Amino acid sequence: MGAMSVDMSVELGGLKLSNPVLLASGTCGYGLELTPFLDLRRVGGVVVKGISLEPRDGNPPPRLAETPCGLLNSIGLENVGAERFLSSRLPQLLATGATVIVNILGSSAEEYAAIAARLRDAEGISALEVNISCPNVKAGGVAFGQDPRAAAQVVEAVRKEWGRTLIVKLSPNVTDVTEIARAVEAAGADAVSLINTLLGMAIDVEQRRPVLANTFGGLSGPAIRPVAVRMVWQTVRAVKIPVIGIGGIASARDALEFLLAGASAVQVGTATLADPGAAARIVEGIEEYMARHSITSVSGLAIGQVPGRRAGARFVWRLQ
Amino acid sequence: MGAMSVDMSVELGGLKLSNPVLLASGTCGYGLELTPFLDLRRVGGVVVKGISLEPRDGNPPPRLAETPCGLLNSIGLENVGAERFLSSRLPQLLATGATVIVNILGSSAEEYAAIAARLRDAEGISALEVNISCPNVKAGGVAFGQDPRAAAQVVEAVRKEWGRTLIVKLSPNVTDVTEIARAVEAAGADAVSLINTLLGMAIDVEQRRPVLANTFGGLSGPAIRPVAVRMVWQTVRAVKIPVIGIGGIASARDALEFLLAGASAVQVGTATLADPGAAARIVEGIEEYMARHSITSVSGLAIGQVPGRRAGARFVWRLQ
Amino acid sequence: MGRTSVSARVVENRPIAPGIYRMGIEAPWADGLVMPGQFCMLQAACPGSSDPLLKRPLSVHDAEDGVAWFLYRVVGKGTGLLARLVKGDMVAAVGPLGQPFPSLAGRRVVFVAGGMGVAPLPLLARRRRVMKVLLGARREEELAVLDVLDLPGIEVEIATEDGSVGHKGLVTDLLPPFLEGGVEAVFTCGPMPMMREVSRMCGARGTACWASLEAAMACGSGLCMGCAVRKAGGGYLHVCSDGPVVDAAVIAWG
Amino acid sequence: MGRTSVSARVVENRPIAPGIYRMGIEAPWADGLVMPGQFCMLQAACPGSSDPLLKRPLSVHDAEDGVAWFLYRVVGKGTGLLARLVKGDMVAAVGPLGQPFPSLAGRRVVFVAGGMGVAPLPLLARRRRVMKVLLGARREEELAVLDVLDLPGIEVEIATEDGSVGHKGLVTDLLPPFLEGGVEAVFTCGPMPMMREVSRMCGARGTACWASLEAAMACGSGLCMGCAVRKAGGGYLHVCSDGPVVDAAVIAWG
Ligand SMILES: Cc1cc2nc3c(=O)[nH]c(=O)nc-3n(C[C@H](O)[C@H](O)[C@H](O)COP(=O)(O)OP(=O)(O)OC[C@H]3O[C@@H](n4cnc5c(N)ncnc54)[C@H](O)[C@@H]3O)c2cc1C
Ligand SMILES: Cc1cc2nc3c(=O)[nH]c(=O)nc-3n(C[C@H](O)[C@H](O)[C@H](O)COP(=O)(O)OP(=O)(O)OC[C@H]3O[C@@H](n4cnc5c(N)ncnc54)[C@H](O)[C@@H]3O)c2cc1C
Ligand SMILES: Cc1cc2nc3c(=O)[nH]c(=O)nc-3n(C[C@H](O)[C@H](O)[C@H](O)COP(=O)(O)O)c2cc1C
Ligand SMILES: Cc1cc2nc3c(=O)[nH]c(=O)nc-3n(C[C@H](O)[C@H](O)[C@H](O)COP(=O)(O)O)c2cc1C
Ligand code: FES
Ligand code: FES
Repeated sequence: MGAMSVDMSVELGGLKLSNPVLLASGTCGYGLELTPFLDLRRVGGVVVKGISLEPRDGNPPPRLAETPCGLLNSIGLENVGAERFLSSRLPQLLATGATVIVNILGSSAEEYAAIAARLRDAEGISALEVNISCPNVKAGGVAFGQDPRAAAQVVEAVRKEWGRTLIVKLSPNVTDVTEIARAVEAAGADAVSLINTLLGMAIDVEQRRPVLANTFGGLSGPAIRPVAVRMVWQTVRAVKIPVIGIGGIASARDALEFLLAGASAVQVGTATLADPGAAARIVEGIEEYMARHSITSVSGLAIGQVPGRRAGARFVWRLQ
Repeated sequence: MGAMSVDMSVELGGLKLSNPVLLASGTCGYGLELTPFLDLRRVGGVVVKGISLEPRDGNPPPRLAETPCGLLNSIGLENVGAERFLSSRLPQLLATGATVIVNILGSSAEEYAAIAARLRDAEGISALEVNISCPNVKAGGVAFGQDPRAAAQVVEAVRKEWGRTLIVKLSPNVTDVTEIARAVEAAGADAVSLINTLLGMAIDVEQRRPVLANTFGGLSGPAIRPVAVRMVWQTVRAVKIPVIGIGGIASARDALEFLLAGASAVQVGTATLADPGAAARIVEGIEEYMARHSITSVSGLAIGQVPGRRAGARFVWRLQ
Repeated sequence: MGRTSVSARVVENRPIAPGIYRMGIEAPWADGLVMPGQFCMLQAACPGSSDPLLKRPLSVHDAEDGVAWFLYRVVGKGTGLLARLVKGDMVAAVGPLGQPFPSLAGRRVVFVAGGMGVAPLPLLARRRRVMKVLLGARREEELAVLDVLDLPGIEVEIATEDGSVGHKGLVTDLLPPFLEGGVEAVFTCGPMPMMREVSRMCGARGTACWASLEAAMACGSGLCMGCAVRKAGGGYLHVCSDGPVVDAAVIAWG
Repeated sequence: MGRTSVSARVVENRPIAPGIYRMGIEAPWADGLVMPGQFCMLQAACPGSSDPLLKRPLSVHDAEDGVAWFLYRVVGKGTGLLARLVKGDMVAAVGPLGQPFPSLAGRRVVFVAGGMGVAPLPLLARRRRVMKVLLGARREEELAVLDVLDLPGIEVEIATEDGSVGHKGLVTDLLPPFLEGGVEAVFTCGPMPMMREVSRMCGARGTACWASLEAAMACGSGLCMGCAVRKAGGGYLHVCSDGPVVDAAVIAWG
């Protein structure tokens, strides 16, 4: 860091973070697995693996396939369930001094609300991140995140049970992500985070079958970064609540793309799998960049003053 | 090639091709630029750069940005217009012996129909590929390809003017690509091709502005292949017309992912930019694979018998 | 546990048989902290490139004098880029990771290996008591690695499918005498069908069996839950953190 | 035009100044077919990896005895990976591409260069008549490349912004005497602001001016229309196929 001191703290819908770099859900386990490599107090916060009311086994293997600059996963939301998370994982994680955000999932609005209610009484959870990329069993399996009304219903249900910071994590597998962002903003979200994974698949041409047992998987990693930056740019210009940028961030430069696009914070996902210390490097690199560009606070990074909020999808005019 | 002889020919909605490997629109110029590197008779066909009724200048530079395993472009549909294409480009291209498919674009259904009518009288055009990723000026700039009704209107209008093979090229920037595919099938398309580019953007963090003058660009290349394979897999299972797979194909292995997913043919795009001879290598590699796996015809490549046509988007159950 | 994520210098990397390389990297943990059966996630450093994206798991082959050794077959792009490294190049390494072979002090152990399953043997032989190695291969050429294996005082019995060397047949044909002779545990590492059969044979005799599993991995550190293998009683275990070496009885071998 | 897409062997690749390399590759077209000002698209072969995805344009620096030479500055990942190549490694190369400097038989030409704009000079000097090179740099260190430039019989006049060598100021300060002295054409290669000024000065005197342009490129072969530069009369030209060397008068210098 230069001689200049930079203020890395950010505020996200009532939640103060020491810096804007969070660990993304599903790529940092329950946080503890990372402690040999990373002091969890050096990142802004840890978003733990998606938790459901009951434990889930997850999908059969194979669950992973590497693709060019990307990773397909179909973990299938394996998790220890709310009870075991609260009794055995959370206390240890809090003991590290980490800021804890819990990613939650369900298959009905009621189930989401029930988890929020169960987590409410636990001390030390700073925020919930509601993963609405899950299939809505009542609506025949289409993800909540692909339908603005279903998304809003989940958020309203959780909002009733949860007074602290409420982040909603958006799916990129939609025609217009700003439509969903506006719907969850209206339903009471304090912030939105995006993007979750792009739906993809890979085929093993020698075995002549899909690589993943689940056929489809979620694509993450540097490959998806241009799509994520675009969606964050559009969403920042479509809602008033803070936006957390996610997707293919592996270096400070990558994180800065999102912060310059107007994101208030970022999450590092797949990069942590490839290099468990990635997030700490990114924090340092952002500090160094800010000092070099004489930018004293993270909120000063966004390009220009974000103008009047317009719907993002309409920007697209002439490609190719 | 092995001792076994393989039948590489395919039929696409009435059009016979010598092999299933086409050159994708916008990445092979008007075909002629490639002749120093590639005998155009060695590929199944050449899909020329998108042609509009009038010439178009395209977008201001910068128009290109490389991203991890991907390319963002915002060429802005620059093209010489239908007249000059017919008078100066087409005759030379036909002289090479290539099978010619013309990609067309417009900003209203009427404009699409007018180009089809203009091209109808030209001899030697084997098929039209209708690019519906263009903004619909009448509907406020949302792309035709993002709305099943607008897409169907374009296809109906073109169908009236064009009796030969009609391919519709689908945009991946939608919640459910099979919905659009079914709409254009019902409107009279002979085949669909997918995917066009994913909407993305990149930011130059040192200059602190979007890299592309147009802010947004279309993402192509290996990065998008998992998304493309998934959409092709879903679409093959949702429509009865042939599906042409496109997206990140750089090797025979990559092309085979699409053919195994059920595509009847493939297009090679960005790979030709990186290596002008890519498509010929891919044709050879597919032949070699077929011989090795004792598969005698391209139509025998698809995994399993494609079962009863179901809507694809519902397959997705539990990711991550 | 001493696991680290570092950029390490290559001290040697050379082909020892067609498509098989032996590589040594500087590793501060090599002298004591690593246990036999553990692995590292490795990647050839390629500045600025993110393809390949993830590190690849390789068993620790041997470890001494501050150098960790790996024995690997070139399979695809990750191992292909490792094979291009020369002395002095850098490799990104996370490790040592995972659960090792158990320490059965004083016990008589047979190691049943197939193909690259021999990789963890030298370190195992150095740190644990192995009385015998049973090694299976399809052809003689696959045995080339044996020449470089440093297995002091350990006898190797061989089975080849074509009978070119040793017993003609499967390596598992060699196991019954040992099971009958009262060996106290069997360790196994190799292809799944082989390990399944070893596990079945041990189970039938009530002999303890430890298998070193393989699964596609992203992190190798318990972060992603990607490396699932089905458990006998239902549910999954994670090869990178519950294994790679597991009690064979807990696995649903399928 | 003899353009080819091949995998070529590196015959030499070494740093000649901090961050600047000179690389020779085997090229059958090097002896006659290539013209000064043309370029190649180059990429370090990295089997199986598609990051970086595209080749990078580099001017042909010199060409003789079946070897094409390039002089390049390490800027990012594409040039960074080129810099790691050693003799015998393979490089993927497409070329020679683009429009060369015109052949003005017998004419007196001044070449105005900034920074890496000197790259095409040796081949130009070998094949065309250049009477004088005016070279601009910010600091003395940037002139290190001069030591390896083989420019038989051509005088070089230097301007540095800090005055450490030659004229203190901009390289364009050195041009007026030549324009007034009736030079018949000016060739220029370097940063856009410099070329814009050279073009303006030539335009004002009616002297022919040819500029070697730069633009981000994907294909280098006229396939993608990505390398657009605005024309004076509206519309765009494509640097890779209409250039890189263009009549400076046709450009909207902006
Ligand atoms: C715990 C463990 C220890 C191992 N130890 C050794 C060893 O000592 N020596 C050795 O030669 N090999 C070992 N392997 C296998 C080795 O990891 C793979 O051969 C390697 O990952 C192939 O990578 P690639 O990029 O070259 O091949 P690709 O086929 O291009 O790899 C594509 C993807 O598949 C995965 N993959 C491919 N083959 C395997 C495999 N057999 N097991 C797990 N993932 C695979 C890769 O990790 C990668 O994500 C071990 C595997 C595990 C899980
Ligand atoms: C016709 C032509 C001839 C050239 N000749 C030379 C030469 O002889 N010597 C030399 O040192 N450089 C030359 N350049 C510039 C050289 O192409 C770039 O420095 C190089 O592409 C940078 O790639 P990178 O991956 O190292 O950098 P990165 O910054 O990582 O590249 C990212 C992207 O930006 C593009 N890019 C970056 N800088 C430039 C640039 N200045 N011009 C065009 N595209 C750029 C790259 O091609 C790539 O697509 C030439 C450029 C052109 C167009
Ligand atoms: C293995 C894996 C598991 C994931 N699990 C979850 C999850 O449980 N909940 C969730 O909201 N997102 C999950 N994600 C998505 C990531 O949090 C992140 O949104 C996505 O990977 C894009 O970021 P990246 O490119 O940095 O990885 C998972 C991603 C991966 C790779
Ligand atoms: C530079 C460029 C220009 C393109 N122009 C067109 C076009 O004019 N019409 C069209 O339908 N698609 C166009 N495309 C999309 C490609 O045809 C193809 O659908 C897409 O790039 C995905 O394939 P790829 O990953 O193999 O490139 C263009 C793509 C690129 C990279
Ligand atoms: S590989 Fe990530 S948990 Fe095992
Ligand atoms: S770089 Fe593709 S047309 Fe010029």
